Amino acid sequence: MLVVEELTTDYGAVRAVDHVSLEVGAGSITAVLGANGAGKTSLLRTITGLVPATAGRVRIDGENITAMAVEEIVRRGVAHVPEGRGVIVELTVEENLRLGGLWRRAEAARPKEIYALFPRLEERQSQPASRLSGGERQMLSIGRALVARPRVLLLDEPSLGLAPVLVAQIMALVRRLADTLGLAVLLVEQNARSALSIANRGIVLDLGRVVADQEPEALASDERLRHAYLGF
Amino acid sequence: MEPRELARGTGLSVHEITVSFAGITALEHVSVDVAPGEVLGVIGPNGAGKTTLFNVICGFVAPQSGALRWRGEPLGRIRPDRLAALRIARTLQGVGLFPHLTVLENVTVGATRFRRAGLGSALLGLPRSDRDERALRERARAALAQLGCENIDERLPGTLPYAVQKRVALARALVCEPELLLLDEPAGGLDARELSDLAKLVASLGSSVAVMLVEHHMDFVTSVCDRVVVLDFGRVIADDVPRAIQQDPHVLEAYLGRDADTGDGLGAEARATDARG
Amino acid sequence: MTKFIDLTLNGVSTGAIYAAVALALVLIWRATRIINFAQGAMLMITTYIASAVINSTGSYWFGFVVALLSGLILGAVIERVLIRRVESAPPLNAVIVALGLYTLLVAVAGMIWGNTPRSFPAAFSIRGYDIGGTRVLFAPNDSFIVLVVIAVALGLALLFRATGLGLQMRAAAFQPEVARLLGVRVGRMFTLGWALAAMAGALAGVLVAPSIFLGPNDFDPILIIGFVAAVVGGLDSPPGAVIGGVGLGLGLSYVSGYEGSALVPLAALVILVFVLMVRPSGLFSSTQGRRV
Amino acid sequence: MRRLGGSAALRRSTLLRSLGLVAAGAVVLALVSEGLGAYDNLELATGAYYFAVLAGLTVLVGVSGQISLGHGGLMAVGAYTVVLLIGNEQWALVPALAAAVVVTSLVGIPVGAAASRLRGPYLAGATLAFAVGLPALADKFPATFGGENGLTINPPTPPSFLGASFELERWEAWIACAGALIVLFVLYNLLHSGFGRALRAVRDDEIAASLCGLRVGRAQTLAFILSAGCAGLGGGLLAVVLQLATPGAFPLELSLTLLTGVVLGGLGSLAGAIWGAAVLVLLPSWTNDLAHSFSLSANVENNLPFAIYGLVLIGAMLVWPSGIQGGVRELGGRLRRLRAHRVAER
Repeated sequence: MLVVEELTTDYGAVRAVDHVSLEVGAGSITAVLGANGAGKTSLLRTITGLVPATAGRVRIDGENITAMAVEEIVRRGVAHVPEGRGVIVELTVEENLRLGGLWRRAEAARPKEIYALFPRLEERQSQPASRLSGGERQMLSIGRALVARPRVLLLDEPSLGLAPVLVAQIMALVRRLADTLGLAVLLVEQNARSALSIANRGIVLDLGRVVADQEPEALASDERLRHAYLGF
Repeated sequence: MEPRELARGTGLSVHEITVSFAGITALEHVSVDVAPGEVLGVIGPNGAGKTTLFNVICGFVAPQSGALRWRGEPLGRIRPDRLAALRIARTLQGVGLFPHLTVLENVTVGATRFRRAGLGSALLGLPRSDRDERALRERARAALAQLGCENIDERLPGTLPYAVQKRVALARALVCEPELLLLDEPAGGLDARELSDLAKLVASLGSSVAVMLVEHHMDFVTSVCDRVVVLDFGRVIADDVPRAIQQDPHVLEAYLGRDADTGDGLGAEARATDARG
Repeated sequence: MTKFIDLTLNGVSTGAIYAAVALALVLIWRATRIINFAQGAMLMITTYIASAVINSTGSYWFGFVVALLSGLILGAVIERVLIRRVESAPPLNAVIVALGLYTLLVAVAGMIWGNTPRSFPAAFSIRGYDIGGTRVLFAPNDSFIVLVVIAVALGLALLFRATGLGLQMRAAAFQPEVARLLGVRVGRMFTLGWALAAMAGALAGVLVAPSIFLGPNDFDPILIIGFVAAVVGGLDSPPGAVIGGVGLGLGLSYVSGYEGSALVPLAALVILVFVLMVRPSGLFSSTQGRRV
Repeated sequence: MRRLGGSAALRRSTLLRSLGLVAAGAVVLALVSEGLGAYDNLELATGAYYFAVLAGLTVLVGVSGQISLGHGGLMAVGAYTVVLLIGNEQWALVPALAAAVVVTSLVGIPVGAAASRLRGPYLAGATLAFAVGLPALADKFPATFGGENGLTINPPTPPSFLGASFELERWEAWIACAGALIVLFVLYNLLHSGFGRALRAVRDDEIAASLCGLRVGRAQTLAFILSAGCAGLGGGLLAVVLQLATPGAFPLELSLTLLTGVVLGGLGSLAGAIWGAAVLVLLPSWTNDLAHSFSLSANVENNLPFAIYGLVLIGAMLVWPSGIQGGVRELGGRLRRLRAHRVAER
């Protein structure tokens, strides 16, 4: 589904992503872990075209999307939930949701379908998103990403600033989405333990390079990796 | 229970605070005390009122009822810009540094309460103003050194790693020599190594500083806090030492999640590691 | 009493024009967070174009349509060619570019059409209605002005509130990057915002031209009041622009009628300061202060 | 050793630096003025009073982060104060200019206090209305302010010790330059003090600034008052140089031109204000000369200067997004890197 080959990104003289290769298949979750500044967010931003790649390729179902404009990449079925959630606080909850699927026109999911996943949002559908709590905003931004019925979901630190009970719920939901909708999920997380608990594969980045690419169990049992990068 | 008795006289005492916005109650009869030398964690689900509590203490939000006492004196109408003089400092969620000021300038702004020279001597460039400036900069350098942030005086915050920015923000709060330090999600966005550094730092603050921190990172809260207050729907549902909090059924229900105790193999294993360490 | 009625009616029709100008400014503010100081010069150009078309074809309505279309094109071209290059620069840069554009367009108009003002025809009669034997200061053409502005305001409200296109335009203005991640073609939304705004401006130009004379600088006072109206109403709010425009039209009509036209600018200042002291972001703005 | 001690003292003392800057400026300006004819000395005087206004405005807009489209109105306050005091009350030049600063600063208090509640375009709108509304007072009270025609005063007389042949225009340039240097002195000190830093902190993040103990509204109001005082001095100098104050001398265009000057020169720096003043003085006469060097029809010839002016504004903003001073700084940086590169290659 999503194939990243030797992707490299530079910010001026700084190399943020350094020849990263990975694959995420339909219905599977790949967790991207690593310390701050390891290049996790840059990797996602390069995949969606927010930052230009210096070298390498990104392909969706075989189609090379590397040099495309963000809007075009999104229209190939990639949904990116950015760090800090990117809820547009001036719009209402329902408007945020509708916005997610406008380019899909009739094929977009109805808000009702999203409310079925997140009943909390339905109660607040006509309120401006600025009134939502952090957890509700996270639900809204994930829900909004699903409206366009994407095939690839990129999640940037969904657990940031959330209560443990919510983190567990969100992780469980992501797993369920991958299983039921066949989404290919690339999950960037600081919270390695939660991320690995739902992932099919774990990748550890350091200074933009892949230093480990293994099954979650193997990663979690590697004393050296855990100590150096994962923090548990 | 000992620290709570102490708090009455010397630390911060929040008494029966109620806040509502547009008919929605954000805090309901909330009482919290924190004593010098104590590290108090405030946890709770998103939207439980933790940040509102901070905003009440800082004067950004006026409570409908209730009272605050600080060092034994009642705090009347609080103005944010007078907190530093009362020796109360707060860090903001994220970083909250001034993006176009250098690191040294950022921290020097935090030392504003030590400024003695007036506008007149600044406009005339009098030596008095220069001396004052040098003194403030010395304080700022000392605060940066205390946090291990040397040789970045002239850098802009945006050019530094996130964790270093958070340290600078902490230095800016500490430079006014606070007796109450309010930390809003200090661990947010930090990785494992940075977290353990931060924990050491908080532990080293000493017996004269009361610390109140809002945080979601439970491992961090458990390791640095002497006591934890749990808010849910604007009410205090628990107030106890961390170990007791983790077993409190209400807290498990509202915040930690029931699964936290059983969990899958991975989580259980991780907790076992924590216990060993 | 007749004077009061006359002033009220006059206030409504001039207020409708202020509202149209304010709508143009609000549209651009909503689309790209820029105050378009070139708006006055843009609508001056389109009105000159209309004048040229009317003179050569003899058809008012043909000129009217051409004005609107040329506004649409002018707005889109200006956004594509100039504004796009300063969108990521500090906000004041766009202000200066707009001021430069204003100077340039005024000069170009002077070069082509000369600096001597000329008259511009009205769509309908400008002889006031005869009500019970007295002639009031409100003519069929004023009815036309008010109706057109109401129609445009309603159309825009509908566009923004009820259509996906309007939603995309708002999202692009508030958070361009997030909007792009949701598949919104942000660049097109900006262009469209400028095009629509310039069209609303062009409309205001042809509506107001009969009651003033058409010259390179003759629209400036209306632009200033239109800007004040937009600020009074709250720059994010099209209904606010209309209410601000009509309110200001009425207020200034009374001041001008009872106290003399010299005090009009001062009165505008007083009204603005009064409103902003009570509501610092205008009457109908929904944006709120930063959360801690 | 002595030189080292001297530079250390310079580094430590803001006063020494600002006085040195003023002394150097005075010498340069006196020499320049000596070499100029009457017309060019008037241009120099114009540049000097523009600098006084632009320097205050650049502190307001670039350092404290507020915007003003009303500084032309504040200049009018200073100009009318000077003309009324000199013309009606027979005040001497210096006290009249000082009074212009005081009166304009006083006007700046309520305006600044109101401004500190407003942000961005709302502040722009309010100050714009101020610039448009204020001149109407001159029409409302023609007995005091002379209505449309305004008021006039006699030209200042050069003191006798300068010699009988000392030109009036040169004397006017000296007066205006003296005013500009005072502004330079005060604002240089301000920008290098803790107060300057406080203004930048407030501009960057009001909430964080208040938590650091800064009174946000008061800092913003003070910045406004200071820049109003500078505008008042600039307006007063304008009245002295032109010997008149009329509503027509302070149209909205003036306020917009001032804003253009600070942005084009480079926001937030006094050097930028110098560039800005130079542009405001030189650009119109250059465009005029250029336009009149072709033989064109009257319509085109009369409007061409404005067309060029507009094009230059647009072009400059596209080429130097951070103003001329920003461009100069970038160029300096590039040269330094180039030199370092050469040294490294050797």
